[in-house]
Amino acid sequence: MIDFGYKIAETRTIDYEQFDGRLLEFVLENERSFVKCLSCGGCTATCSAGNLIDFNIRKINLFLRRGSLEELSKEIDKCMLCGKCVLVCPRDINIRNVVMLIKKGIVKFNNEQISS
Amino acid sequence: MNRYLPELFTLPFIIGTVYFLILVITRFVRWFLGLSKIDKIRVWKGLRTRKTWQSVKDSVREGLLHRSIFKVNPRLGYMHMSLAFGWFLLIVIGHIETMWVEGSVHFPIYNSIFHRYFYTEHPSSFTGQFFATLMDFILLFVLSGVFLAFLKRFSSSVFGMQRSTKLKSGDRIALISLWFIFPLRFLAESITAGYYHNGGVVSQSVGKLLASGFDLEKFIYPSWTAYSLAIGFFLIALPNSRYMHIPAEIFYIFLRNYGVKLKRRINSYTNVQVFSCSRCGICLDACQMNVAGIRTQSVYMLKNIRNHNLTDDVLFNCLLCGRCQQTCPVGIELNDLRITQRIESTRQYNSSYDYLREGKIEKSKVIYFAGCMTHLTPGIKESMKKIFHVAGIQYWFMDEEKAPCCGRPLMQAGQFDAAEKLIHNNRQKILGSGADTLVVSCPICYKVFYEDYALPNIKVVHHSEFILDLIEKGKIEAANENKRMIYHDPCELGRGSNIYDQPREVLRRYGRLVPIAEEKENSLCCGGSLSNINIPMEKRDVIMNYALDSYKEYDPDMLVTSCPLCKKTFARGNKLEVKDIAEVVAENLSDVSRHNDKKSVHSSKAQLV
Amino acid sequence: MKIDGKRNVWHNYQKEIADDHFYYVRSCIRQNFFPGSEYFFLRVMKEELGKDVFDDPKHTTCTGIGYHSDVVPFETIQTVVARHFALMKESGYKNLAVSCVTSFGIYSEIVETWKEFPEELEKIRNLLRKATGKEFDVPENIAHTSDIIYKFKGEIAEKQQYQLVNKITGKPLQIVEHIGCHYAKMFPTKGVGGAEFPQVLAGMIEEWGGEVIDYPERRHCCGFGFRQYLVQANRGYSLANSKKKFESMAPYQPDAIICNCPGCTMFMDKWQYVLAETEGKYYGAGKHGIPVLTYEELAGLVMGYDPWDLGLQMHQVDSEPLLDAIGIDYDKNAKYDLSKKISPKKVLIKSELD
Amino acid sequence: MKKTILTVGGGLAGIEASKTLADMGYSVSIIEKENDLGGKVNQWHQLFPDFRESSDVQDYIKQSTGSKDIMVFPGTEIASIEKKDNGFYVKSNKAVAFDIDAILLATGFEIFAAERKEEFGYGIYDNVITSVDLEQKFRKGGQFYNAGGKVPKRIAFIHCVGSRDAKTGNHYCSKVCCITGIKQAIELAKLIPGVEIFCFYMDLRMYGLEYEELYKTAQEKYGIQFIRGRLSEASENIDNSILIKCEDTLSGRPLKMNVDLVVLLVGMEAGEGTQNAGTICNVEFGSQRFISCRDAHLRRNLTTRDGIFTAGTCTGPMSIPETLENARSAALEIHKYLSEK
Repeated sequence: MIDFGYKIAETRTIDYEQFDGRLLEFVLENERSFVKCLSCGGCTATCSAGNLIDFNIRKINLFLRRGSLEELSKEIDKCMLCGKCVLVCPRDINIRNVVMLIKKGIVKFNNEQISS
Repeated sequence: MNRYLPELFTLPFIIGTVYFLILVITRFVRWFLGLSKIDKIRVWKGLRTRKTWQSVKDSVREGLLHRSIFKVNPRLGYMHMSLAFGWFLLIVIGHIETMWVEGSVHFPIYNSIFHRYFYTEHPSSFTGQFFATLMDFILLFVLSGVFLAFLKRFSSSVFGMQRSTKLKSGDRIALISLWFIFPLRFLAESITAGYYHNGGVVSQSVGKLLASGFDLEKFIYPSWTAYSLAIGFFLIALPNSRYMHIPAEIFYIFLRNYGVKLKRRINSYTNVQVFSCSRCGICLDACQMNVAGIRTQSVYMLKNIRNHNLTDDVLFNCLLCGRCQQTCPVGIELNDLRITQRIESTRQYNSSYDYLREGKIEKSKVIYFAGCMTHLTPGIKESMKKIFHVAGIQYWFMDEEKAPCCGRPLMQAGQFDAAEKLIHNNRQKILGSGADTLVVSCPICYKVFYEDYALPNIKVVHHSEFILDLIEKGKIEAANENKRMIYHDPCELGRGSNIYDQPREVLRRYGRLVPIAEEKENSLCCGGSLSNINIPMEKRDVIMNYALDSYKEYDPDMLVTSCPLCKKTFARGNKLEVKDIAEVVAENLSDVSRHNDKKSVHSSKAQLV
Repeated sequence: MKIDGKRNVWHNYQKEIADDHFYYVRSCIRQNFFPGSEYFFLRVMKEELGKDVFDDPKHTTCTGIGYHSDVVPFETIQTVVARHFALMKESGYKNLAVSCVTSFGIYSEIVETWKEFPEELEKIRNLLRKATGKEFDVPENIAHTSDIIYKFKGEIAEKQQYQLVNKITGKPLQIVEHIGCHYAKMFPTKGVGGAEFPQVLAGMIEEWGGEVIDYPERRHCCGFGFRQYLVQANRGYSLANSKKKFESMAPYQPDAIICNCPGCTMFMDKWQYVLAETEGKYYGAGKHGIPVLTYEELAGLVMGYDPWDLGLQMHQVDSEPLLDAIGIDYDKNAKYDLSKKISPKKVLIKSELD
Repeated sequence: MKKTILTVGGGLAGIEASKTLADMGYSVSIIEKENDLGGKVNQWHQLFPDFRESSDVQDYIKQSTGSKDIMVFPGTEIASIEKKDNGFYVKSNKAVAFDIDAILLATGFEIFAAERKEEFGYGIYDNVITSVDLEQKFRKGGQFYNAGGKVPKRIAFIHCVGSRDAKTGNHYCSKVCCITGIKQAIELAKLIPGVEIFCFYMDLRMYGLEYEELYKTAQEKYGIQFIRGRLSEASENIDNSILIKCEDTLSGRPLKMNVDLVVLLVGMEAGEGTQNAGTICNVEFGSQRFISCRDAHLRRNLTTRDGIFTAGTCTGPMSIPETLENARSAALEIHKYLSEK
């Protein structure tokens, strides 16, 4: 292999064919209400953590739906579970359960990966 | 026949007893050894104090007489008492009778258990007659309990209960053998009485009746064998059945009285509590989630823990309103047990609040912490500002712009380590302000502030307490509107923090407080509780509507609460006017303060440090 | 794929291409890297088709690469282009034949700008006058050299010696065409067949017996991107773009890639080498790449020109697999023989043999 | 003598207005350029938001034309118009002319020709179809296959094709496509168990009652997913499936996905029929080529010319109920005009 002094750039494109849907499936199986998200951003606007730092439930939904697990696990840790989001959600999504399930799913799939 | 050698038929009983004793004692020992060092010392030191005597008293009261169940449900209480206390009497008085007959205390235990089989002479003396008849009536007393238990199994409505607990196989063996023990004893005693013309009034007359139809001699031995078998089966099944709750509860009473405490992890004390559950089902009826068709009540959770099949769906689907704990006859710490389980279940979950900064700290004697939820009910926030202003109190509105959550929602979800990080951040700010009073509007925050924050020399008060204090000190004036008000006790403030009277004291000055059945310890949950992670919103609505409909029956002019979450939840129901206590107070304040001269100024401007 | 649907689209984008008397402007990249293409174009136009093409030694680069790399301002490039138009006027030509897609884009962009903003045209007239004292007219017809080959594809077919057919299987060769972003993406009406389903190369390939591969990343840029290539730190982006195309076309097992634009030809060709060297990835059969040719080289091959006269030895990826597939008779050893003289067309040799 | 009205166009609007006028005692002639009455509704399968069969509406229309006061002239178009006394003299392309008191233009809309969005490959890629094609597939019934004879596993709906798009010259919203897409997505989800359906949208405009609920049902019950992003280009893969590219605008990243079928939700355009009839009648058109209303709020059915009225989608996109209401209101406007004359 020759070093030409540059490396091929990684794509930013979300390739849906490479999508790892396990966590999404796990979350939706246990908290179906999350499919109703409209991406309105109400949760983020009221979010206690979101007012202190870039933290965004809508983005979490997207990470989950596009299979970006690494970003997701970094992001989800910021939630304080205060529950304001649940009170403002126009679609009555049980967001706190979504957060707990994502945390659970991350532990579950990480453990599975380690054991396999 | 050497009467000191056991008859063959007593063997099931003997084996059962020995097996039972070995198992139960082993379990007690293991539970004791499983306690933390401090707890062991507590027990050791407590042994020779009045606590032991108290425990014995409590054991009799709860283990035999079932006083707590009596209080909640007399019929159910009678059932438990007749079985437990009746059986206890049968053993004790049977033993006394045997001692009297023997004139000695040295005889094998089975002699007293199977007394009528071994002592067949007709009791000639009055004392003999008395014992026989007394034993007959005690047996009848027990049988009445068996009958009730039988009824309850097939129709719990007899007890005015909505539902009964479900059984697994170990329970079924124990239950069936328990049902059979006393009828079989009665049968054996009647047959024996019929044949030997002995026994008490009841058994003798039944025996005579039987003697007219059967050759009783053939049945004596089999009937006593059957009785012995029933006891044997019961005792063997007991440690692996729900009836383990009987010894466990007694052990629990002792430990509790010695001051053993639940930790934030599963240990033998949690096990003792789990095994102490008698599955009476009282918690089922106390739980409001019934109306939403949810079956995750404490009794099920405890059963799942014992069977090692507790799922997160059951564990997290609970409002932690504390209504079950309030009514539990055994006094199991159901909320804390559930939280302990949640801690275990979420132990591997990660959290990171590196982004928390110390932020702005203001010097002030009084801190106001509105809480996350209060920011969604600005009416409360504004009312508090007005009250502070009129009362002329300088304060620092700690979370006016942004502040981390108090940490309690995380704790309710079992994530204590995560909560600790938030607590640390808030605590630094509170201590840094040099305040002596922390006023909190949200009962959820309130509880964590006084329980877990370790704020020395700082008085944590809920705004209802604070307002009462202001009124009593004459800093603000109340104005009675003579409206019919219902006060809704927030779970975290009422059952959670024992603050029932202060808000009522305040409200009495503003209107007529309608007394209702569902108040104080019996208060309802609004359904909005943050502790329930699983429940879907539409089921929360069912619970909320159930509470609102109950209140509507009293036809109040308004519903007053002192929790932003309760207010927000009830407002969604749109059936009654809902106000926070602070709003009721603030609405009746004229903005021109009597303390005008003091010039109350919001400290964030005046005393910026 | 519904070919009729494609034909409908093509039908909507047919441009007017002059018939004769072209003022020819050269391509910087082509004349350096694929000189055979230029040689072929001029030779065929003049000798085989008998057209008048003026290859003016006085013209310069269009400065398009500098312009797209932000080193040449718009006024400057407009003036350079205006000078070319002035030279064209001086030599009496009205039809411009542009041999580079970048230049073609530049000429189109500038002429369109002048249409939309006449004041800009006046400004440039003044600038050119001040700088050189020259006057110019806007060309009557601007065609890319591929447009011209497309126009005469039938005439070329008449002189065809080889069909674009696999000699062994008898099946049409599977060919990827790449027209280059600046050919029609800026002004779809200025390209034959438009921007979405361009016909210019597809028309040649089909006319000469091959089949066009319509692969998913057909529209994608080759990766040149000017700044992306010229700044070394950005070269990874350039490479990634080409790779995306190769990955997408590989399942169709193309026999060759035909490019419209000299820059694209270069990057499609050379990046295959870089990908092989850095990632060990080969997109052709065995340890071969996919041969990359200009349309003139392809035309030359089907007309029977010697591959080495067409300059195929200048390519990074060996063209031999394609030559073998077509069944072209060529001298393997002459590939790098510098003493070799340009040979007459095979057809002549054949006729001599006859 | 009965006053007479000429209705141009025998679609929903024309027929409903004519029926209402006939009921009020007028004599109505309907000319329709096609051989069948009913217009576009004949092509639909089920109607949003309640999945009612479109044949219900067709039956209703058929019954409406039974009145003796309605004369129908199929295969007829208007050729010229002259003012005559208080009314008009209208010649048609056939050997029939009309002496009438008022004209009602109910020339309807045309479906956007999806070929015009070249980059979507309609008419070129086998598995790119329009919502209208899909309705026809539904009407045929039976097992659902794509062009490759495969039961689709993943389907993409593309919203706003030919609407809200300066590139096609149509700046307006066609109103009904969003809800049509959701209706069709649900129909497909019912038809193909386990199918993955994605809707690519710019905005979702659920303007009608029950529409938002249907949107929610689509998400909740049928798992239909919505990606905010406009299709940039579609290409065909070697296996006939379609590679689509868009930006997932909410995550701000490009997204590509292979689907077995692409459904383009095509919008409404003022068609040639409306252009011709309107031009012959010399009425004014709006910037989007629909016929202008005299007053967009108060006189929706009046054109800029006295005696010439409009009903239905020749003035802009409408749903079926809106069309019917608009037609009835046109009948009242005509009645008012003729009674005052």
